[in-house]
Amino acid sequence: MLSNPIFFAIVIVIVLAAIGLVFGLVLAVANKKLKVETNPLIEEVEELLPKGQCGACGYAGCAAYAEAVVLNPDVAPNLCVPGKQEVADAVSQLTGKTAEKVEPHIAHVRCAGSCDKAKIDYTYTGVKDCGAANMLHYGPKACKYGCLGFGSCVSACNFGALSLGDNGLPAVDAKKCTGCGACEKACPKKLIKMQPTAAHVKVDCSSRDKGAAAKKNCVAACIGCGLCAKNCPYQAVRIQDNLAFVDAAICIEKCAEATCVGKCPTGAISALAGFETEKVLAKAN
Amino acid sequence: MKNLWRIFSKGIISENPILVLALSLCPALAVTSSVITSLTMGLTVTFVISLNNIVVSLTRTFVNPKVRVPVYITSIATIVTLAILVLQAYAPQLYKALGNYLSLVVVFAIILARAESFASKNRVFPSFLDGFGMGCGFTLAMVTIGAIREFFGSGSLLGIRILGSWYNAPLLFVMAPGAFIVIGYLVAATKSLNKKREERQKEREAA
Amino acid sequence: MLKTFRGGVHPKDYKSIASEITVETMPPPQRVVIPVSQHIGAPGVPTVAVGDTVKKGQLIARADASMTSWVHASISGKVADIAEYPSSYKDKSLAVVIESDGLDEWAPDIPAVRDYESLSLEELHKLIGQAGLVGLGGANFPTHFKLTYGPEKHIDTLLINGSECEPYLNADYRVMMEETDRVVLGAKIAMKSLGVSRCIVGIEDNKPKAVEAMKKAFEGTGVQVAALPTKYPQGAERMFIKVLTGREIPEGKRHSDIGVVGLNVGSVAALANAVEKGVPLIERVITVSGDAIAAPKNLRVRIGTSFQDIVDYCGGFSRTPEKIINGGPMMGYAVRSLDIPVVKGVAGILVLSKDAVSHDEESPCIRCGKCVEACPAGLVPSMLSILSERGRHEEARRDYGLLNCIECGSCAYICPSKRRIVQYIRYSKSKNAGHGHK
Amino acid sequence: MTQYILLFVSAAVVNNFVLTRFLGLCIFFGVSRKLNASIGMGMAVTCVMTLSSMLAWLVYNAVLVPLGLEFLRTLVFVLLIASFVQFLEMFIKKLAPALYSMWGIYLLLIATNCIVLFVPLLNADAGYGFTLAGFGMSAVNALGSGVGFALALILMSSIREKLDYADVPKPLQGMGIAFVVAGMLSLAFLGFSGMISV
Amino acid sequence: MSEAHEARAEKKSGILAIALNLTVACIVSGVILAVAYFITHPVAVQKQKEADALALQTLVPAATSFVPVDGQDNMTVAKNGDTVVAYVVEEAPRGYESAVEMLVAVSSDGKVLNFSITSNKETPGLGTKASEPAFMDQFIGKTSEHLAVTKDPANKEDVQAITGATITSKAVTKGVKAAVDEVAAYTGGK
Amino acid sequence: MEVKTEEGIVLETDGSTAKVRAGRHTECENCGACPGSGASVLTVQNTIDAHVGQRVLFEIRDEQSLKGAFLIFVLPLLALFAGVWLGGALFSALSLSVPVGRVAGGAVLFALSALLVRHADKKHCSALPAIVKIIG
Amino acid sequence: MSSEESVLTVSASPHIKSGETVQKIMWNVNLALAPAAIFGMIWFGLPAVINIVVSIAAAVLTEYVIEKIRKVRVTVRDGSAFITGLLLAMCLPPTLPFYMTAFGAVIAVGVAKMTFGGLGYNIFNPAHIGRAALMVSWPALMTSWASRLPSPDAVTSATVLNVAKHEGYDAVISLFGSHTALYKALLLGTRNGSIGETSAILLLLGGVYLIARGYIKWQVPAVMIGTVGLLTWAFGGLMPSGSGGQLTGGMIFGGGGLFTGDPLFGMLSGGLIIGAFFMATDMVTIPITLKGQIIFAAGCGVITTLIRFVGGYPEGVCYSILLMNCLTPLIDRVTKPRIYGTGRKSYV
Ligand SMILES: Cc1cc2nc3c(=O)[nH]c(=O)nc-3n(C[C@H](O)[C@H](O)[C@H](O)COP(=O)(O)O)c2cc1C
Ligand SMILES: Cc1cc2nc3c(=O)[nH]c(=O)nc-3n(C[C@H](O)[C@H](O)[C@H](O)COP(=O)(O)O)c2cc1C
Ligand SMILES: Cc1cc2nc3c(=O)[nH]c(=O)nc-3n(C[C@H](O)[C@H](O)[C@H](O)COP(=O)(O)O)c2cc1C
Ligand SMILES: Cc1cc2nc3c(=O)[nH]c(=O)nc-3n(C[C@H](O)[C@H](O)[C@H](O)CO)c2cc1C
Ligand code: SF4
Ligand code: SF4
Ligand code: SF4
Ligand code: SF4
Ligand code: FES
Repeated sequence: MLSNPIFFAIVIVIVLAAIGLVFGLVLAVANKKLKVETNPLIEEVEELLPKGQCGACGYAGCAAYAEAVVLNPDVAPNLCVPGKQEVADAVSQLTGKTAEKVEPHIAHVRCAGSCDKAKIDYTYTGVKDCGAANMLHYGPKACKYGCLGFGSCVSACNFGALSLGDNGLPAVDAKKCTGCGACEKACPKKLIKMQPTAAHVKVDCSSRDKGAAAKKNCVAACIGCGLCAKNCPYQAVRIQDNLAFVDAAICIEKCAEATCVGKCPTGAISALAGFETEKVLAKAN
Repeated sequence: MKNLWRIFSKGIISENPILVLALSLCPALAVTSSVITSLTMGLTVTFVISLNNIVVSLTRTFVNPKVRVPVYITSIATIVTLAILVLQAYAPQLYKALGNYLSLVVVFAIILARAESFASKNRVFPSFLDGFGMGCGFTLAMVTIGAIREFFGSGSLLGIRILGSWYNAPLLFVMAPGAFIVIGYLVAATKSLNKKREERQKEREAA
Repeated sequence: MLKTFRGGVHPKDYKSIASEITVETMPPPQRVVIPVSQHIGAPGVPTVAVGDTVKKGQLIARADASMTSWVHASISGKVADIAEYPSSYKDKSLAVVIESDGLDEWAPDIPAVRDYESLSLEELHKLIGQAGLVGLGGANFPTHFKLTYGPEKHIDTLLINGSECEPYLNADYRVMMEETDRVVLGAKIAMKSLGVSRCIVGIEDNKPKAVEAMKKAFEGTGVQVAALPTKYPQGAERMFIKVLTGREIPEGKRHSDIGVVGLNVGSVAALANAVEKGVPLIERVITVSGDAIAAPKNLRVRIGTSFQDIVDYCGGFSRTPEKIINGGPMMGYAVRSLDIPVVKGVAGILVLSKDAVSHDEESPCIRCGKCVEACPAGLVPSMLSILSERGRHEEARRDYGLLNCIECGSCAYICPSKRRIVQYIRYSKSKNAGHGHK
Repeated sequence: MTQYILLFVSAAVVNNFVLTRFLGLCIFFGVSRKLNASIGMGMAVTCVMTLSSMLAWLVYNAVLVPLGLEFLRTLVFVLLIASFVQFLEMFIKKLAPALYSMWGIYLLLIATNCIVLFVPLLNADAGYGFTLAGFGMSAVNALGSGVGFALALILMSSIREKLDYADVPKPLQGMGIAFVVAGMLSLAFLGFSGMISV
Repeated sequence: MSEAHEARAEKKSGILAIALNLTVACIVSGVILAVAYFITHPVAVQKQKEADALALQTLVPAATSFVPVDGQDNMTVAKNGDTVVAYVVEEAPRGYESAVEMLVAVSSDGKVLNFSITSNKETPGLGTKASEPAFMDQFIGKTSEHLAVTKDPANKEDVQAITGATITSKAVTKGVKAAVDEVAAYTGGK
Repeated sequence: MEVKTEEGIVLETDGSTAKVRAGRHTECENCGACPGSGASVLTVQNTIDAHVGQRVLFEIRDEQSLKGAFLIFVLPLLALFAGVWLGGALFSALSLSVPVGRVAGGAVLFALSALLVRHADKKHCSALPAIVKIIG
Repeated sequence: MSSEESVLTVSASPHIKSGETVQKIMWNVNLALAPAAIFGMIWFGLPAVINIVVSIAAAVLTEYVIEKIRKVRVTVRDGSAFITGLLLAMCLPPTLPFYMTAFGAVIAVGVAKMTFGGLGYNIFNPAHIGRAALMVSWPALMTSWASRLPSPDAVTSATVLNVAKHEGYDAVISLFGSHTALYKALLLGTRNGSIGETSAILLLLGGVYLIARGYIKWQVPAVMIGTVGLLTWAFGGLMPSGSGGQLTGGMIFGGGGLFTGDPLFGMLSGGLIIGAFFMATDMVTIPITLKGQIIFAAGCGVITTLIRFVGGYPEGVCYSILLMNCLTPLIDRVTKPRIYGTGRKSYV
């Protein structure tokens, strides 16, 4: 009976149609009862994000931020630091929010106490982790504010922007650093800080010890003498707890000569590489 | 143009379905003990995924989103059955070697995933390219695995003895454990390859 | 034989270096640096000012919170400075510096000898509270707090800890041998203060002479003297109590919650002095030992004497010291300089050359299980160290009992891979700060 | 009875689905990172596999075979399974909403997975007839396969949890090492080879 | 991209409409498959027949026709004209992994003429050696009594086991022996 | 008992419960099998009044949930097999039709187990994951 | 200079450590294996010597090369790769071609150990992974043995267990002449088998040394061997020889019926002794608590016996240990120690 081709074809079609109908019904009912429609915007936003999963936005990962920024009207669209302005703009556009400006940042290690400059108080043998070493009398360096050099920050960076130099201090690769701040959180001394990439000068020290003590502990220390502050025509430098702080905003806005740099007796304040070459030299010429 | 190339090429290395996404692994292990079966399976999948992407892309405006998935499954299953019928008729030996694993093509996550995430949102030609690229990546991975396993495990390629009779082949490679281990190292190799590529690309962008 | 506790290790004890040397009283130093806080709990506030003249035994810092302990001048002289000074535990702490006037005079308010039995409970508690007693066993817990539990705690047993399980140290041993009567008297006072009739003195059986001496001294008092199997950390309160009473201190609780109070023998002796003679805690017995000290000694030293003075008194170094340890080798702290004072909790100073300390590099855990076997707290130290290494501190606390570690060091001692387990654990604990026991 | 037991052991251990037949690997590698999740997943797979095989057996033997439409089985099975799983989901949601909220998600994951499709195909190939015994064999085969899958999944995840602490070379971390471990599991399971040949 | 989203979001439909959507898909699929089946099925059947015939022919080259034996559904008679050249018997003894499917050609006087293994899942390089001439040739001409496996190299009468694959050797030998015995029973019974 | 804390985003609120999307399902991120991304939406207790779009931490009790998985996936299956066996044995002892007994036994026990699951679920309601903290 | 000298060392407590080191443990295990290995070399001659040397060299070299490539500390001096190489060779037939042995050693160290990060991280016993890989790769050669049986003209070049499995217990007895002769051969090692597994007495000697030094727990070998003995005695008499029920030649372990098996034969033959003392005790791959280890050992015993009774292989020690290795993390989970002062258990 089934050898009749036409008949056979009809059987096939009928069987499949029946099956399709039955399953279609089940599925349709299920669909009504089960599905949670998700907002397709979320995926689109996620596509935009750089997928660094660094957590700079304060969320568990890029996907979490995408979700939050779409669903929650209070979440700002410019939280993704690695994404810079472009991403912020794109996200604002998609979500219909207005983006504040994103100031690009870069990590700055506020310590120049390399092996040859900083005094060592004791020999440390133990777990090679800054946090753990910090618990034993704040680590082997005489300066208790200085970098311990075990590189906890290096392992915290998701972008491979940090490396431990031969001098025992971490070096930031400006090309790779996104300013996400993960290293800042990892450092037990809190001596890494995020700085606007446009900043001109930086203080390479975190010591709050009094001048004499600081100098005894490390020849590269900021001794809080205030020469830089006195010599800054724009009042951008301020001394607090025996340590110089530079207000990057004032510098960026006003300064083109960085007089402070030359005045520091210990060299604790220095110009950023780019600045030195382009601006100072331009001025000199 | 560049865009189209990107759509096609991502499936080959950077999003290789087997070695990177780790999807549709079963055939990657089960039928790769020789190059010829790997190739057949690879081509079948390429055929199915390309055709299905076309079908999905063509029908994307008619299909109710609520039955999207079942309809795609129906489409895939139809194409697979077609492929099976053809193989059965014209290459019964190969069909026998691939066995039920051919039927499993229906549930390969990669096919459904491409339909869902690409073809259902894009025009026909890009969809075809996407599917074709993924298929090529799949085939490439399959053939690589098959070649390694066949070469070391039997001393031959495509059934042709390459290594002389002095080669006392370790069966490990053609057996299940060897398959897993070979793929494990291939996955690692692809990963470091991809990483190097990415880094190079980043450097180029930075420069 | 008593049933022993789970775990523990048997390090070589090195006691013979100094155990049979009788306690020598070190002359009062020229200058003492007395931290105002030598106990856990809120720090005391100085009651003297720079330039004041003080006498031995005079109160120089106090605080009235229940968990704090008063601090007294240990020599007579002039207050030279009140400022932050390096200390042995913390980086720096507030201390009163006294320059000696060479007279070593007692403060006038030190009363004459008293009979403790005639004192009412309130009087007794008041006396104890003012004597600046801090546990000499190392935990720096204010003793008066332990001795003044109210009846709601249902304290039924007093345990006196003479185990001294740390290698090298003999301070408690010497006290038991030389101040036997003080210990007996102190025990009686403590029993009265607590209102208990059951008291057990536990001593490790590697000190048979002390066991003998104490047994004899306590004869007829109803106080038992028990020889405990020698095993580190026998002296740790939790283990000590478990062995002697069979009770376990539940997680997050203290000994008092199971009706037991434990006191170190030295603390008991000091208690006797404080109540009977009215002298506050201004000196203690310490052991100075190790292979790099010229003359190992057991010394009675004033609180606030610097490590440097003590080392000098013992003839300086006989060879280059590699590590100087405040306390025993298992739980003591390596110091970064000798410019720190002896405080109430310092039981010994060890001067060790590089031959005496471990140097091995750490290597990955080989899962040998020795640490698990050794851990008296029932933890899996290998996992704690690995989790800490991987930054998974939260997990260590939640699933692996991190906070139950007593930091005894048995695990790190026994580990063939020389893993620095205790340091890892401490680091994890610091990362879990703020998470007390649930 | 004996043949059921042998079939069960064979499917679960000797010819373990994952380790010797390479099935369900996507889930095997995807969901074996945490032990608890994989135990739940193992149970879900076992349940879905057994029930859907029973259904597939019915449809195959009652509809497809009599009509000579065996070649449609792939299409029919896959639709059958997909909709059955959907139905199951609804059913569980109605029956036990709290439990559904905890474990419901796993069901969808399984719906289109090759291991669930393979068992009905295998049963069809084995030609267990349209009899109660045939039904029994199909069901036991599916049950054994599910248990075997769960077993492999549980072993794998307990090992992978441990691997979190190992110093695996960077490129091998994640999927790479998971494959190598699977290879060794499979090597170990060869110990059962030749024990039962079904 | 987003226009597609909108299009989909707009489509609100009842249960029946959704179900119909799938039904239509199934019907289309059914039509396609029906057509494909009609084209390919005869080819497949044809190929299968040819393959079967080829297998028989290779096994018994001398035969010109093969006739199924009534009542003995695993047996075929190979004839050259009218003379019976051989009986070909299908066997499937259990090997190391699973059944080893084979065809055995037996002469009417109960001697093994030839055999072939049509399908097996034995271990490559071990069990699969059973389909190599070195092993197969041993069987030719053997009668039922010498169809036993030996591991003794001195024993020239019986079948030498494949090293490392005794189980497969035994299975194959058992299959051949069963075929010979069946043929004997069949011819003897006639 | 193990308590595991997970992070998620509130999608919908409904009285004292809320639908929360758990962090990108790490358990199955590699598998493309699950269609769409609505798969890991959980219903949780919302006693602290979290709003849509907020990120929350919620606690899942692991062991409890394994028991739950057993209840819904394994128990009915076991009941089914046991029912088939018992039904067969019972009917053959009563010299009734064994196949009928098997089918009936399976059906009956399966239904019973479903009831049991339903009952157990009530208890589990309190074991619904609970939002413990709003974090943004 | 003098100021340099006065810098003290600071580290966390404890400041003293036990004298035990990984190196010492590992080399002592090598030492304990030495007698049996040397016996093997003498008894089987040159091929055995070559295999042992090649295996050790390949194992150590593999570790060295991989560590060099990864630029991590070279740890070959710790002796663990040496153990792996030695143990692997000791579990191989003496006649195995040396390049196969090298292949096995490379898999053992390269795949089973270094892939996981080296000593301490591997999940499976490397030597056994090596052996199992060889077993699948060249099963024929891995199951053919030198003719060192008491009657050299007995053609079956097989181990006693092989003979028992295929031809039955009685065939074994008749091969050796008497029960006493059999036991003597099993104890002394004057029989056929893998290079290092034959001499029970020398292996026991090494094992006792390790127990005395505290490197292994006596409970592990005792439970594993005991389980095999018990099961062999109880059920050995019910297990027909021949594989897949195709051959008959009496029972594998003698007797006929419950409680008639020959436990001594079961305990002394095959690789049980070496496995129980040296491989089921590899701390890296077994549970960490004693309770866990006892469960592990019992499991090994059960699986060994099961494979011997009904498996495709005559010997099951290697696979039983690998299979239990799979379970180690789970066993660890259920044998957690109780935390002092709580009812809770810490995870493992
Ligand atoms: C690991 C460890 C070892 C200890 N060893 C001793 C000891 O040997 N002797 C002792 O008196 N206290 C020892 N202690 C301190 C006791 O736990 C407890 O604090 C002390 O006995 C209480 O007495 P106290 O307050 O009078 O010092 C140890 C503590 C720990 C954690
Ligand atoms: C991975 C593996 C696959 C095997 N495959 C087969 C096989 O296909 N056929 C077979 O007879 N024996 C096979 N064996 C070997 C059997 O287990 C058994 O040892 C062998 O049949 C005994 O033969 P012999 O006595 O010649 O050594 C295999 C062994 C292993 C390890
Ligand atoms: C070939 C060979 C090499 C050895 N290499 C070392 C080594 O590098 N380090 C080591 O500690 N022991 C090594 N040993 C072992 C030691 O000589 C000694 O036996 C071991 O440390 C045990 O010492 P103990 O018995 O005093 O504990 C080696 C032994 C042999 C046979
Ligand atoms: C008691 C003991 C037994 C060992 N047994 C083995 C073994 O069976 N196989 C092996 O490869 N290594 C063994 N080793 C060495 C080492 O632990 C092993 O290589 C690690 O598994 C590698 O990480 C053993 C070591 C010791 C201390
Ligand atoms: S900057 Fe901070 S984290 Fe980095 S090495 Fe220095 S102390 Fe460590
Ligand atoms: S260096 Fe610090 S701020 Fe820069 S990317 Fe790395 S972790 Fe982020
Ligand atoms: S230090 Fe802590 S973990 Fe180590 S043995 Fe002591 S209690 Fe256990
Ligand atoms: S003692 Fe050391 S090596 Fe042994 S298990 Fe503990 S941490 Fe690991
Ligand atoms: S589970 Fe088999 S292909 Fe994905």
